Amino acid sequence: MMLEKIIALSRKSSPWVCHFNSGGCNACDIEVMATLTPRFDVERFGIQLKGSPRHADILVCTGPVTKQIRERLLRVYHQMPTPKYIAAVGSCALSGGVFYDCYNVLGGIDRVLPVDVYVPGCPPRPDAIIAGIVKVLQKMEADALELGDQGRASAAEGGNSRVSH
Amino acid sequence: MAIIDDLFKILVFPGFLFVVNLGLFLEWLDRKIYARLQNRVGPPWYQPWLDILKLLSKEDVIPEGASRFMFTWLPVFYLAVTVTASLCIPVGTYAAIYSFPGDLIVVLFLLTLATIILFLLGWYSGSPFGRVGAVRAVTQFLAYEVPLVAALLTQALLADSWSISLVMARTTVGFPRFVVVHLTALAVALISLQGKLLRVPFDAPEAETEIVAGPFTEYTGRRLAFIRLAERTEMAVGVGLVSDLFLPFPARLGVLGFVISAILVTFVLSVLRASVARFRIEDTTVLAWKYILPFSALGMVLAIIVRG
Amino acid sequence: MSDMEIPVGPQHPALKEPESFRFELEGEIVKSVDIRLGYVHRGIERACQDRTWVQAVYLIERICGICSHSHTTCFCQAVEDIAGLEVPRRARYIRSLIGEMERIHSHLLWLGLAGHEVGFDTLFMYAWRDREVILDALEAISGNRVNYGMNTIGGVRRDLTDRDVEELRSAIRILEERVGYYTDVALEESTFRNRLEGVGKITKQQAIDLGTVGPTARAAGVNVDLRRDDPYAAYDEIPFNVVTAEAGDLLAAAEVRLGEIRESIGIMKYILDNLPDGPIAVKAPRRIPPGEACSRYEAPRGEDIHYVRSSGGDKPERVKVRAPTLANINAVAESMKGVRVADIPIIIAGIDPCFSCTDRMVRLEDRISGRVEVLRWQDLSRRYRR
Amino acid sequence: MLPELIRSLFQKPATVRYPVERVPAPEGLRGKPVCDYSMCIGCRMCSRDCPAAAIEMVDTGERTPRPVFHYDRCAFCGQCADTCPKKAISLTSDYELSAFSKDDLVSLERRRGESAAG
Ligand code: SF4
Ligand code: SF4
Ligand code: SF4
Ligand code: SF4
Ligand code: SF4
Ligand code: SF4
Ligand code: SF4
Ligand code: SF4
Repeated sequence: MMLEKIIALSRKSSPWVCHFNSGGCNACDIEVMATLTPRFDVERFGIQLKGSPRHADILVCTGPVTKQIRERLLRVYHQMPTPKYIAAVGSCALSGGVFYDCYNVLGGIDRVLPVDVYVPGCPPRPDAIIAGIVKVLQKMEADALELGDQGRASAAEGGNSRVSH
Repeated sequence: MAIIDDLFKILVFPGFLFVVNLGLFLEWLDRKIYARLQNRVGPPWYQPWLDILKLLSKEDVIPEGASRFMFTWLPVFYLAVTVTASLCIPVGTYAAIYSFPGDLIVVLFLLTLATIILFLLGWYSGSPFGRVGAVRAVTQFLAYEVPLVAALLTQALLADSWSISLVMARTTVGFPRFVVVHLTALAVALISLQGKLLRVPFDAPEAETEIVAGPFTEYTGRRLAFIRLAERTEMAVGVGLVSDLFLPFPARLGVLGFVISAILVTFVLSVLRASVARFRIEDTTVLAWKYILPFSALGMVLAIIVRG
Repeated sequence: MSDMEIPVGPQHPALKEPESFRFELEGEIVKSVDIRLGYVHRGIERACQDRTWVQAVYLIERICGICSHSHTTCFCQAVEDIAGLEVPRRARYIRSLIGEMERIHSHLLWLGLAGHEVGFDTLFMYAWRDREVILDALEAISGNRVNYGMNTIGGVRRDLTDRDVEELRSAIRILEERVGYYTDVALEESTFRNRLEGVGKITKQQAIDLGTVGPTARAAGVNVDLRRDDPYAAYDEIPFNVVTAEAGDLLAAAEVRLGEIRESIGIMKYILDNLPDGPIAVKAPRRIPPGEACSRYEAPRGEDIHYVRSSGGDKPERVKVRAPTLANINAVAESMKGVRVADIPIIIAGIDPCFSCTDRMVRLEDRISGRVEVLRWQDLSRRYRR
Repeated sequence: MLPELIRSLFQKPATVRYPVERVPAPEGLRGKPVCDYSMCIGCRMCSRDCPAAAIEMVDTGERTPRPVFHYDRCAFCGQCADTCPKKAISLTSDYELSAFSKDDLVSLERRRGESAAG
């Protein structure tokens, strides 16, 4: 249990992020970049943006999945070492957003990969992105402690998640 | 009892645990100063340790196209070499574990070996970025290694010895007399150390925007943790070496003086990192051979003159 | 060292967007480039035909989040042209104001990214910190930091309140001081200059031949600026200078962009001082009468062209977008030959690309034989140049 | 560059303390759209103008259907609020909408409506 606690602590305190634009409009991407800058400075939480998916713990996806990018998205995901998490940022990444019916768009990230946290917005404010990442961290911690679904929900309590009816 | 004592020295202080932790502490210091220089908050103090712990608990991936043997063992060798080098560095007045007349040469040799391992790390990782990074690492190595050696040699000449502890003791004594020579050599040493540690402006071998993470691009989990530890140890060794050889505090204030000097040196390196853009690899070479090398040669000539 | 190929993209730290460049290297020198676009092609032009005129504005806005206002203004102007709507003067001023704010944010973004590409992260941090000032102002006015949604057919959606004007004035004061200072500092930093000078150079003739637009063209001495040459919105009433440089390299491009930030601040001040009263929009009909129009706009990266055709329904019949990065990408391919690996990111970044508007493919259909060909970008540029 | 760096070193960082302290969102932020059902007449205008097809008209047991927002689709453009003839829709300043599941991203009323309908 001690060891698990340490692992959980280290995982949630040192999330390295890899950013993937699967076909978005740039706005989400610049807001993701903006979380690194002095105003929001996510290095406070140990978050670092890594260029190589091999170093990443969280894949931050922005934009709808276009037909052409699908392959690459999968490849990047498979390059990441486990445990790995995905945060979908922006309405496009959630469901296709305004591009929902475009002929070249498959839809949200969850059409291709399992998404852990959804961050709506077009684009979400950097604060909202941070709030989303914090949620991923809660999930990471719960998973490392192997709390199961029940515990995960309670670990997630205190965030802004609504308990479903 | 003697064995336990030796083991303690090697494993705890001033050996393995001490240098590794010093290295991680310096990493935090560096990141924090860097962040503050950029008007941000920066990471909390425990960040480097948790980074390592997290990496240890992650999956290890061996990519296709990488050599399994090399991929597994090189990170370990890398760490082993840098830790061995650290055993020769005296912590202030606290003598090094291995101290002998030519230990400065041995440390330099081990640090060179570390660079060669870095090259192999990249070359056998089966990624084009790794290869470009590896080649760059060696190119750059040719650029800064000579000035670094020259700078240290200047100190050795001044002190008339190749033993780190002797140079340390004598530098302090002779400090006021050779101040010009001394400062020249210090400047050269700091700049080439920055190159040795692959930091901006000399970070072309692992330039993120060009070649992702250079030699380390493909490494994950435990192997990456080893590599990071080795890098931090290398930093501790480099910073420690410069503190011991050039600054007056280690010899006067002992362990405390050593840590103070290490912090000072790190501070200078961080400011340097924050205030410039990266050099192209070609520029690094030109800069080194055109300006830094003559400068360090000048220092050496001066040293011979003052001594003579 | 033997030849090798390095892929840059679609996922690569230098690119914030998925584009794929394949570089064949000889040592550190680039022998050839293969650009592969299309990863973010979403089919917006086609989708516009399924949207009502009202909805299309929001879709057009999301061609790209960085110059969203440029695209919507350009589109709305075209539609207003077809429908014969007279946009109120106040609305035109507000459009120009937001346009200039967008230009400042976009140029600061570029400066930061340029710093980032050459390993000068401090510049990135400072530029983006100061960019927050303009984003805050935009958020206060429009309700969103990016994708402001200010435009609607016939005018703008939100009015400037007195408080907005006050806030803007203080934002301008901060910006003037900080931006002036940092940009000078950045240009004086010799390691940074060293990375820009002589890199990605194109001559004036090349700039014209390759059809470059915006700061890329102006940096090479081509004196074009639609705001002066073909005024839209309120630019016919606003005094400002067109900034040009001669050298054609990235340093010149940086100087041009920084100069433009200063001009934009001047324009903003003029607008705030001379903001006319009146309504902010005229009511647009749900059905736009048949007709077609082409509208041009000087986006932060250069000339943006929208062609719109209506058949009298509540949906556009055809929308065609030629965004600035598409015009500039030939210049990238040109200046990429024979460069060193280290310069790749900054050259790509040099035209301030963002490919979300550029991605497209061309489908040629031979009317007689019925043969269909899909051309990728490099095929196209090969043909085009010959 | 150097003087500026040193100045920053001693300056207070520009970082906000989010999420410990929330930064107040500016007035007029286009956050989560909500509908006041007591004002809505169920005319479907909002649904028709939504560029992202994020509004679904759901039978809630009243005479006319009521709009339900899918926040995973919504582009937060505010067109629905502009369109609504009864000004029943407003955009709140709530922007921290992240959720573990997409089911949480449908306006609550819908789920109530569903359970009411059976
Ligand atoms: S969610 Fe909005 S801002 Fe983000 S990529 Fe999609 S359209 Fe752009
Ligand atoms: S190229 Fe861009 S603007 Fe054109 S249809 Fe594709 S995504 Fe839309
Ligand atoms: S020609 Fe091709 S790109 Fe153009 S509308 Fe038809 S399918 Fe789409
Ligand atoms: S179709 Fe192609 S070549 Fe013709 S104007 Fe458009 S972008 Fe230019
Ligand atoms: S050039 Fe295109 S991608 Fe770039 S900011 Fe403008 S519209 Fe967006
Ligand atoms: S007032 Fe509205 S709901 Fe009534 S008939 Fe007219 S459009 Fe329909
Ligand atoms: S804000 Fe825009 S996207 Fe969201 S529901 Fe309203 S009209 Fe649709
Ligand atoms: S437009 Fe307004 S009144 Fe009509 S359905 Fe929507 S919310 Fe109700």
